[in-house]
Amino acid sequence: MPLVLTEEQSMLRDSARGLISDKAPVAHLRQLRDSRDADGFSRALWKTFAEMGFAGLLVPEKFGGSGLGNVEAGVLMEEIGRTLMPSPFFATAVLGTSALLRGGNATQQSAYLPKIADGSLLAALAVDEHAKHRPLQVSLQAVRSGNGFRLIGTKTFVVDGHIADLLIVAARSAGSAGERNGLTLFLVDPKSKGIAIERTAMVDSHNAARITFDNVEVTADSVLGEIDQGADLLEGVLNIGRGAVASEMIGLSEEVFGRTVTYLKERKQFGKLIGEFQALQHRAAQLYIDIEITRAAVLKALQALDQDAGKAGAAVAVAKARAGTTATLAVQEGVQMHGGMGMTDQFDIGFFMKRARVCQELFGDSNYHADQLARGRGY
Amino acid sequence: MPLVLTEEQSMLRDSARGLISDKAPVAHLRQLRDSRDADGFSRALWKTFAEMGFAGLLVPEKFGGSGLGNVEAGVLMEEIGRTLMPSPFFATAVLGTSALLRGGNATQQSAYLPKIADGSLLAALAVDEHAKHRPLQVSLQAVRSGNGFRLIGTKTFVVDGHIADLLIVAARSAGSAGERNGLTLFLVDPKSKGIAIERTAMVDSHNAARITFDNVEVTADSVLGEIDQGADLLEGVLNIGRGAVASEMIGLSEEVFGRTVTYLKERKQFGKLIGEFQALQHRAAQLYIDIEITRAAVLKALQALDQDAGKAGAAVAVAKARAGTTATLAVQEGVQMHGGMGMTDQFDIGFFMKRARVCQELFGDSNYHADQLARGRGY
Amino acid sequence: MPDLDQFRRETRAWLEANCPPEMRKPVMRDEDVFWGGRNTTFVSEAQKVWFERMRDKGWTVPDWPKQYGGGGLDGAEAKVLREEMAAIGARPPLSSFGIWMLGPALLKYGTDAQKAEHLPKITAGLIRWCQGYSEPNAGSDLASLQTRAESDGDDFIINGQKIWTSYANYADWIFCLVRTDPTAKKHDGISFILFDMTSKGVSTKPILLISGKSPFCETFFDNVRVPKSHVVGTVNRGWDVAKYLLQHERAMISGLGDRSVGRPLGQIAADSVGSDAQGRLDDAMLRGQIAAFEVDEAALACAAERAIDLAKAGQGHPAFSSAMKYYGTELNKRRYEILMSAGGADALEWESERSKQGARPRAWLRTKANSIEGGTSEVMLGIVAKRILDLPGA
Amino acid sequence: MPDLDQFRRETRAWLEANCPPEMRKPVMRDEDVFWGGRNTTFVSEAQKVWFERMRDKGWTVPDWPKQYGGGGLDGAEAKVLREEMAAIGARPPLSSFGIWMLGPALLKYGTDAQKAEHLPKITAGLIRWCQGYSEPNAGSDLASLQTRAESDGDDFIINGQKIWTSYANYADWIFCLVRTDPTAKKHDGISFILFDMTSKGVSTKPILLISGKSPFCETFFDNVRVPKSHVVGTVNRGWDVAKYLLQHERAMISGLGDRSVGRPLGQIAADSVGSDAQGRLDDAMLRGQIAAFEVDEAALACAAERAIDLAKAGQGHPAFSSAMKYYGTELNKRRYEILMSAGGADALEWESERSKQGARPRAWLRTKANSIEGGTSEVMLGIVAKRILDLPGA
Repeated sequence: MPLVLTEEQSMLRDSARGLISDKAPVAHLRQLRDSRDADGFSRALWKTFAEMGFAGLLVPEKFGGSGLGNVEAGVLMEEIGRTLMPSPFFATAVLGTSALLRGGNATQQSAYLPKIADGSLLAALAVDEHAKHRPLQVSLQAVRSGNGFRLIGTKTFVVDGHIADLLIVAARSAGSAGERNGLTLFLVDPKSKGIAIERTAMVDSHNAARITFDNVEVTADSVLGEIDQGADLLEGVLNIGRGAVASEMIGLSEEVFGRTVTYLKERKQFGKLIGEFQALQHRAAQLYIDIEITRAAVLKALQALDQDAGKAGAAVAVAKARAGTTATLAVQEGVQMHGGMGMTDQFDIGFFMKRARVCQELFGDSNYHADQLARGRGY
Repeated sequence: MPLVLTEEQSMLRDSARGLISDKAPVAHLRQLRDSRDADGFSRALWKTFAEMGFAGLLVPEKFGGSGLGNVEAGVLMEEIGRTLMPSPFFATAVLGTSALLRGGNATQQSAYLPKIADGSLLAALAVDEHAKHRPLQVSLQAVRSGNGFRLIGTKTFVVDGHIADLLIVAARSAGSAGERNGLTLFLVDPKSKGIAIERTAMVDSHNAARITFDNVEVTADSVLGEIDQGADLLEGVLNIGRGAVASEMIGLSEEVFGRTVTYLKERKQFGKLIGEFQALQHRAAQLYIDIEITRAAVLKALQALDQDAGKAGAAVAVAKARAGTTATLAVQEGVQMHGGMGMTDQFDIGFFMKRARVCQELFGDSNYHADQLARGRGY
Repeated sequence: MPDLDQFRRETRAWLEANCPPEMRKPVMRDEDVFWGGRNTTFVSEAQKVWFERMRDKGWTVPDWPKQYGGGGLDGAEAKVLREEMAAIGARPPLSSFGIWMLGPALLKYGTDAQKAEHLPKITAGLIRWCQGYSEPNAGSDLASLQTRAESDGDDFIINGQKIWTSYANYADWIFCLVRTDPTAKKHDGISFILFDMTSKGVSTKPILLISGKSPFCETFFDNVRVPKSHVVGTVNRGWDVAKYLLQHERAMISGLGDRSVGRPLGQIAADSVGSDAQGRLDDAMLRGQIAAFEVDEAALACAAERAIDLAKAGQGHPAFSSAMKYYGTELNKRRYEILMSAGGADALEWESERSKQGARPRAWLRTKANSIEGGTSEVMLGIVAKRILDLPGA
Repeated sequence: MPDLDQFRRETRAWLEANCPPEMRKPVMRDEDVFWGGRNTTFVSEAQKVWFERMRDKGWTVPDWPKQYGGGGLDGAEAKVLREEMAAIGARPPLSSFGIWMLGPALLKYGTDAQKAEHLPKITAGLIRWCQGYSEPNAGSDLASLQTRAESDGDDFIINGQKIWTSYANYADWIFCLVRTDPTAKKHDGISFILFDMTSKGVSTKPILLISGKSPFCETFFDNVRVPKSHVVGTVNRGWDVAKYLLQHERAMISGLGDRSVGRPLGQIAADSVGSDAQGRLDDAMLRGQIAAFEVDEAALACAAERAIDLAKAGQGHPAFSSAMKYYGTELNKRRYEILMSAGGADALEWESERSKQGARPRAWLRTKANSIEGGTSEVMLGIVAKRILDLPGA
């Protein structure tokens, strides 16, 4: 498959870019932050997303969705990355949909997927429990209780956790932290008794929550996929999420880079445009090359996910690792080349730096994914 | 103690520089290489070194030496690094002397130290057995045999191994590879039965050998230090050696850098001196800063060795790690900035690149010493 | 050096007896730093006691002359005092741009009257100073500044705008670069002048940074009247003073990393990442990055020590502070990138009590200014290329 | 694409049937590369058979027109052939600067007569070419070249010196940049001309490199007479041809890393460094460096694939080959630094049988030229800054 967008994908990009740059420029995030918005995103805009078929982008047509794939989701994420738009797209349209599609039975799929597609249901995936992303370290307990389970433990860094209508929770039903066997995913109503959700204000002003499960009762029907055998399902969903985050970082990197190059062509010091200074030219060229190479790796990963998500692990690791280092470099150079102005809250560039940090951490940072690649290659 | 050379040390530097730049410029190494010299160094020059008190620099005055310290040895090594002079100074005057001083009994010291000081005895320290430097991994066996031992095994990367009159061999008399306990150092006559010495031609045209010990009989008198308790002695001698190699790398780095800056001021391309290009200016400035910082770390380590070699481990690790990365950067930038000419054998710059690679590897590379620092700091 | 040994023993004993235990803990919050000034208050009795005892000994600025309230120590003694303070973790009793920047410039360029007027108030923490250097269009290219001072009898009338004035909203006085001859060439025609921030026509506006804090201000001068006697050095030769002062600023900024003494980074990281069976950090990649960082950090500390010793020996290069400023600030940025990586998701929280109101990410974002303020990294490299390496056209 | 699937099946079957087992092993020695030319010999029967079979199929250059001995494959088919050859590890049957560089330039700028004369001899491996571009004072600044060609009736008389002429001592013909109008501006007045290396007045002198090998020569022209009909493109417009050809050269050099396919670097390292109980490389720092490298290497392979696809889709930027050349060569240098580190003391041996006559350190040293030859990394970054980013004054 050629490593370029098809005509349809390019059209999707253009329409998404039109909508997002119009309705949700960086000022949109700034406004939500400054007003301390309770939701942290715009419900009206999410409705528009649903109407345009974006909320159900990955949902099959029979459930009222657009039936598109990970490359198209990546196109959307990239545009989201350009303006840092806070949106349930990642947690609901990408993670929630993928989890249900890959692990859900017919009942579960028909109960939730149409609602995701029409924008009426928001989802959140709860995996991490510690500072660093280590999915096999899950130790939130799922204790058998009658026909169902009781969930006991705490999740952190749950994107959209405080606005979700449906929680997808990775729990340990057997084995111990670190083991592949014994993981189970559960569909949980966030209003269940025993659940306490604390929204955590994050450096990037995007949504995240810490959720405590105090003997939360769930039925056997709420199991997503196979009991104790959830590791593969979880890994598949995480890889899809990693591809999406990598796409967001590409959009973010390109936008920061574009703004920086523009600034290099405008700002004068020592009687010259600062873009005339060769040292900055070379650094800008290096960053451009870095972004282009990462873009190729990300597109490769998205195509691999569409082809066979089970075999896409290495391509995803490469993409997420590269996207993390590229975005970090892009925002560092962006702030430095903007000089003092780049340090002010009034300039948008700091928002990109903050978001890049969170994206780097989300579902494994560059170190994590380089390590995964090494393990996969047997060294 | 101020981190600057004393007046005496500066005078020592000046006299060493005078001698070495006069008698052993890079052309000296080139000539030895091209003539495939059997010794790989100049015995005449070593005699001069002895006459000037350099061979016995670390040897106490009562044994006919100069009674100086590691800072002074570093001064010499730095000058050696500037011209890449092949010399027994490192293996004999630094390693051999230090091993005898720190581990030798009165008989051993008076047998060997005067000969080292007068230039009539050359020594070599045999430690490594594998591709990477891992001193505790020593597994050359010292099997008890009557009152003495039999040595069985192979050593590699023995600097000056093929010209030495005295081998100092690290062997395992107890325990197994990796253990601290059970190491013993032996003084061995290279002409002993069962020893096979293969000179290995190295990338840097300096001396090294691979030595096989096939049931070599040694007496109990040949033990240097305590039986089984040689790890501390070995580590102390290695640290002194590391400080010396770091000094050589500083001299090498400064020399390459100096030659490169000179070239930047001479070579024209695009109608300008290439030193006018800002991108090269910034890289040159970064390299200058890197060298200066490393120089301070190396001097600190040498002073620490003189103060209390047993406590100098961390300072030495920092110095050797930094010297390795600095020299690597210096030779890489040197070749790149010299363009095609830097790639030719006719230009000296390649000799520096080759020697830097060997120094990086000698007694632990930058990775090894960063790892040591981390272990020492408990993480 | 028996005298120095005795000085060390006495100093150690005095510090032990006089430094309150609370003042031996690392500074964790902005309020823990005592800046002095007209409107200052102490946050604790311990802070007050420690400051007053050190002030009375002249040790707010140990190496300034005693006649100005300094300690009159020589370089070796001052080093001993620093070492002994570090040994017990004693906090600096007073932080002050008067000490770090203006003071050295006044000692070199000020008149006797200026020294007598200003230095004692600095050592005693009575007046808090700020620095009026950068302007919106004069950042890296500082010498293109436009704030003008027009002669009016014995006074100058100052109009213009400064930016990045540290804590201007808390400062009592400002040392300021102004253009006194608009017809002169760029670096000429600039003067270095002092005035009271309560002067009519001075106003400040804090700048909100990406860290969510406002340590800097925009500062506006609208017909501010200042006596000509407040010029330091020669009128129109203020650039000399400015350059001299910038070297001190750079030396100070390069030492930023030293402030956060305490546990090695690798041990801090172990708190969040955990350790493996051999006691090594349970993230081998991160461990490697930390170890490489600590090698460089240790080497930088050696270089800082050596820079002082070289200067004492008369072998220092005057532009070397630019080299140290470059390396120190880049290293400090790297330190905080590693801290953020080590902290993972926990280090992304911005407001919670748990995260001490996002102390770590805010500090991380603050470090991004290190390589901009006081001369950008690019300017520092240019200075090294030109003044030390003598590269053509640099 | 059912046709392409069929083509793949047929290709696989043909390769399986026709590629000798010896030709499916990685190239380990210089002699294993077959360069063709008048004086060439095959080092093995397998090499000969493989070359002849591929030549007869037109697959020494699969995507050139059949009339010139090429395979006439379209882009998609050529990609399939590459993939299927890679799948069995098949060696290239013929390596040639005629294929990589001159051919594309001739196809675009050559006359029908020139194509008919030269291309079939390239595809059939009959003539080995070398490139006369750089001169001692025209390295990065190639357009300042001074070798002159003076008109003499129907001929040019060529005088001057070239440097870095790859394998000039083995080459049959040269494609060469010469100055045909010394009065024109720098980039004008240059012509691109072809001539036989056995012409009277041509001499070569190998340059000994730091790797101890001599893949390059100095090449001297002393009144060499060349018919004017040997100019490719327009006289005095040779810079256009040169630039076009350089793009191909850069694209080729950027792919250098691909040649050393086979085991991941981490596994190679494990040979000398060993593995721990969990199967991880027993040098955590080195392992981290290798993993980071392999991430970048995998990403570069994606970018190379995408560059071809973008070009096919008409979306490629003509200067992008400079970006790839920069990154590919820097990465290849990094690869060999890691290989040297992994090899430790073993990789320092220069002559022994054990070390295959120092194969690794010699290859390592050779890579240092990657970022110089075909346009330095600095020149590549300048091209990106100017032509892609449109930065002022670049």
